[in-house]
Amino acid sequence: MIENAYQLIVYVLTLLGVYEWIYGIFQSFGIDYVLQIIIVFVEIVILFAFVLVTVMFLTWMERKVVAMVQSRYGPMVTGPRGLLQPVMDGVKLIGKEDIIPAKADRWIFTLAPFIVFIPALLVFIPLPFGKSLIISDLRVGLLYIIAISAMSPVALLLAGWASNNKYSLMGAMRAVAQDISYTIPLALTAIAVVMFTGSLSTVDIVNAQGGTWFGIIPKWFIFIQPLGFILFLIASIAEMGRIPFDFQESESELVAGFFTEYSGMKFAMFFLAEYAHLFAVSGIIVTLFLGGWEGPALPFIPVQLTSLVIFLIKTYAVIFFAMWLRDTVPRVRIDQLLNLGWKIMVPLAVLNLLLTGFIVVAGVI
Amino acid sequence: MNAAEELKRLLPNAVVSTGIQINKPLAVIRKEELLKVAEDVKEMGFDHLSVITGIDYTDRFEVVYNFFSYGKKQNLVLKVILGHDNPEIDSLTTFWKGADWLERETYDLVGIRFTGHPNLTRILLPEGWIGHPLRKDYDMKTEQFVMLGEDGEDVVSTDGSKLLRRK
Amino acid sequence: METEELLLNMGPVHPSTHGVLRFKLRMDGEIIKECNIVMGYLHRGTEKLGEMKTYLQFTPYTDRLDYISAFPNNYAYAKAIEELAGIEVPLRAEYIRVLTMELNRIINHLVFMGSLLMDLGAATMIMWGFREREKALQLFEMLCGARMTFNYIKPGGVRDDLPDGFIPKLNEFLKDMEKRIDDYEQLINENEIFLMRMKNIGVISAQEAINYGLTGPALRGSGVSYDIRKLEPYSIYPDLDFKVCVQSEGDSFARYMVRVDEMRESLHILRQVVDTMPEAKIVAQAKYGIAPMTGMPSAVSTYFPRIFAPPAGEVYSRIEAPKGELGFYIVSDGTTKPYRVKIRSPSFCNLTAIPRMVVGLKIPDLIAAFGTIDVVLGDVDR
Amino acid sequence: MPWISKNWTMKGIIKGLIVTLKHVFHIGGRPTVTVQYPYERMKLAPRFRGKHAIDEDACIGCGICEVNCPNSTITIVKYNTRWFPQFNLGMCMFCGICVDVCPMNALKMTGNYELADYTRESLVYGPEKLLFKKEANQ
Repeated sequence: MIENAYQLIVYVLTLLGVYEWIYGIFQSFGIDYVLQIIIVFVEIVILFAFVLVTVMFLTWMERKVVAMVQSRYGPMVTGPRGLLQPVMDGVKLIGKEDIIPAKADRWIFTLAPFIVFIPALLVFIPLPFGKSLIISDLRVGLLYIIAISAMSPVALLLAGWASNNKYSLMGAMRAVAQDISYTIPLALTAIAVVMFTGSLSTVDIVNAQGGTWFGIIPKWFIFIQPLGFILFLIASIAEMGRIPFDFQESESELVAGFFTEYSGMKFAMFFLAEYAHLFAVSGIIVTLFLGGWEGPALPFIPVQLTSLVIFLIKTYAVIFFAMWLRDTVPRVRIDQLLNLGWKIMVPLAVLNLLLTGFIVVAGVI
Repeated sequence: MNAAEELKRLLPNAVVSTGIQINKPLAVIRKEELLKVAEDVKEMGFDHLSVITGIDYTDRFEVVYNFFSYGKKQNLVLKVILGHDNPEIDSLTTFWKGADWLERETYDLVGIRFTGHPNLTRILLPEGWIGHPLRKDYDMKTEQFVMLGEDGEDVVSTDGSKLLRRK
Repeated sequence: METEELLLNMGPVHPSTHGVLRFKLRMDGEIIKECNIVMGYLHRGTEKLGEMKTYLQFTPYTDRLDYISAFPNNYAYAKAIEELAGIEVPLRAEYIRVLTMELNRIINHLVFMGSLLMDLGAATMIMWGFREREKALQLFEMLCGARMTFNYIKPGGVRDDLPDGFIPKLNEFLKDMEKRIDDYEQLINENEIFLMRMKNIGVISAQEAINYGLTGPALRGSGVSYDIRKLEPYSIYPDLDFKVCVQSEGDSFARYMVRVDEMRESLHILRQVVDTMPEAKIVAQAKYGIAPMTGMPSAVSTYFPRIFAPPAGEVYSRIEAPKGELGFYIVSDGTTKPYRVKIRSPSFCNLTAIPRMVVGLKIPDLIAAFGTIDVVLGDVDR
Repeated sequence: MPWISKNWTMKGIIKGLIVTLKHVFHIGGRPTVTVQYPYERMKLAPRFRGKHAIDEDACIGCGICEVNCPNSTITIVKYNTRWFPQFNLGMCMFCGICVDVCPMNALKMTGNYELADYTRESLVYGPEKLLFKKEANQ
């Protein structure tokens, strides 16, 4: 039984008939743990490459969706339908001068973009991209995800503070207030899901959603937990910091929020983190409520591949929704957002938890 | 009887003369009585102060107030004639809040001082600008440069040698 | 705990100040304690230029005051001179003038809606608005050869007659526009977030609005049924059937709704103008500046010499521009150049109320209130 | 929370989402309208006010355009024994007054609007760049 990506790599190598040979070489030197490290390293490289490509694709997709809504074409010149535009953007950003404001805190200012980026990458570790396509199936996977995403406000605060700019500081303050007030409903609704599965492991959650009722309706948690889904969706859009909840940037009020002073590669890091986060959060929504990679299996095609495709389709559907919403609604005001979070979302999440408790105890489903 | 004549009936001392300025009743009033006239004008229902214009006639200044009444749907033009040296006139900000910026603009561009104005500073030009541009004797030959000072406020000088782009 | 007031400089270069306006804000956290407006970054001395150019030469400069809606500027200046010199304008010219001005009102309100919603974070509307604006700009290009700075309405008439194929294209635009306004209203009018941001924000009562000298949609949003087109009818407005759009709440949303309604009303006016437009009697192209040589007034402009000096006098003439009351105070001393040109620009006077409106609100509210006042910095700074 | 009790359906937002979705799929006459500028161009109106052109035969070099230009864009210069206007397009605001006032109808404005350049000097367009012959043009 293949359980995670490590074992999958080993399995693929075995199929190719080279694993025994490579393993033999390493064993003859008595350093077979090095092979393990190398394979883990390969995994990380693949994940990193995947995230980078996804982020590039997402920036392109965002532009295209915005353009379609606005009766435009969007990027069309570089590459087919402008597909290479993100590459050009990257090249441009690398070529930009890296400006550090004279009165900024140099060290923290430089460090902040990396601190932003690392949690965005770490979130991917317990995320099941497909059957057995998971870096590590942590037993506390969901807790890990929520804990890691709760780290990002620290980095935003560092960035805002170190910039020594009033707009940056206000943006950072807003980001922190927002993240804290929305992590709570996020966690509470996630717990409601966990009450069904009895496990925090993401793989278990996905497996619990396999199969159908009456042969038609898939056993996704969205059908058991509609309120929970809506709350989680709203909370995660707020967590991602996208319109209608993009207070960290809110360009018409705070110029660019906490990354007002950043330029060049550091700016690109924030950008990267933002879109990686978007993908990760959408993936979590899919995992928790939309059945993850569960779906029809096709004959003759490895289940890993079909499940990956199904997962990506679902995730991109959620991402499309986020982009679509962004093009439709204006921004909420910061105090209204906090009111919404504390006065509506948290009580509703608790209510949801209570209802779920009744259902679980009654054993209806 | 138009509004200007009514005003003359109410305050015969304040109104110097009345007339018509292309469809609009015009009253020329004495500078000292402006506040009293303004009070009466406001009571007559002229609630909208359209515009304040300062005109430099090289020998005298004229300040023209255009009023409109939403209730009566009437116009009224008030004109005050000031001496050319040190032109000063009472501010109407207590009656019409909208007069605030219009008076500041008149002060800025024509150089008429409005006594009693809460914040009579330049509005379109930076503080420290030399001369009032809409005066006929304004020196248009001298170039003036605005630079950002140490404390973030504008600094005006006639010396442009410190500017980056200078031929 | 020791707290400190925050001094925040919004602008002169800021995404939502619509140009180069600077708010000096004294803030308590996110709440505005005091708002000072610093302007003049776009001051070009238009009034001084007016004193140095001849009457004809000054028309293109008026285009550059409120560059979003330049036709009303042209017209206000032309009307002032016509009143000063007692010039009769051909009827067809008046129809063309009203046509251009109402079309421009629609454009102005489109840009208003777009920029307001962009400031609120919904970037879609500005693109949709510009999509329709582009069609109108193409109409303007057909009409006078320029897209934003027209120099078309001149004292005594207009520069040129309507080109061939203009009316069918205009009709197409009008038909299209009706549907588009439905789209806009569906997109945003009932949007809960939008209502939350706009209702009860930047409230100003009718009494105060009048006292502060607000005009145009900003005043009509406070419930004062006032429109110079009705109160002091000019051009052919007395013959047209239209109503004054008024909302009573006086908040940002009321000001927004006034403008949306006005767009529909302008479409209504445009349809009437197209239907009742008098035919050109004199088809010969008597071009504007050549009038002294041909000596013949045309269908769209009266006889008007190249060197023109109106009689000495003073005039204050005002019109209802899309943003409010636009007035020109012109003093003539009988020479070819005006002695004094004073421009009463609606943006400048409407901006007066902003510091009063926003005290106690937050930065996002300042942006909403400022957006609904709808200023153009070219008009504020002149 | 009176607000949420009134608005919990989020009807307005859903309405907006429908309109934007209609635009995404071009339903009901909502096409893409962008013109890919350098590759395709819009048709200009015949009255478009772009770069000037001087009719070589008609121009008498009288200088009326020079006098009437609001921005002093025009100077009359000598070119091939005759006098013609020279335009400093860096100062021109394309108002068209010079065309209006020309007593000989010698000036016209073409549809050339791509006039960006690297130096101020190269924006001065002398008669050698602006002259045209009416016969040759027709």
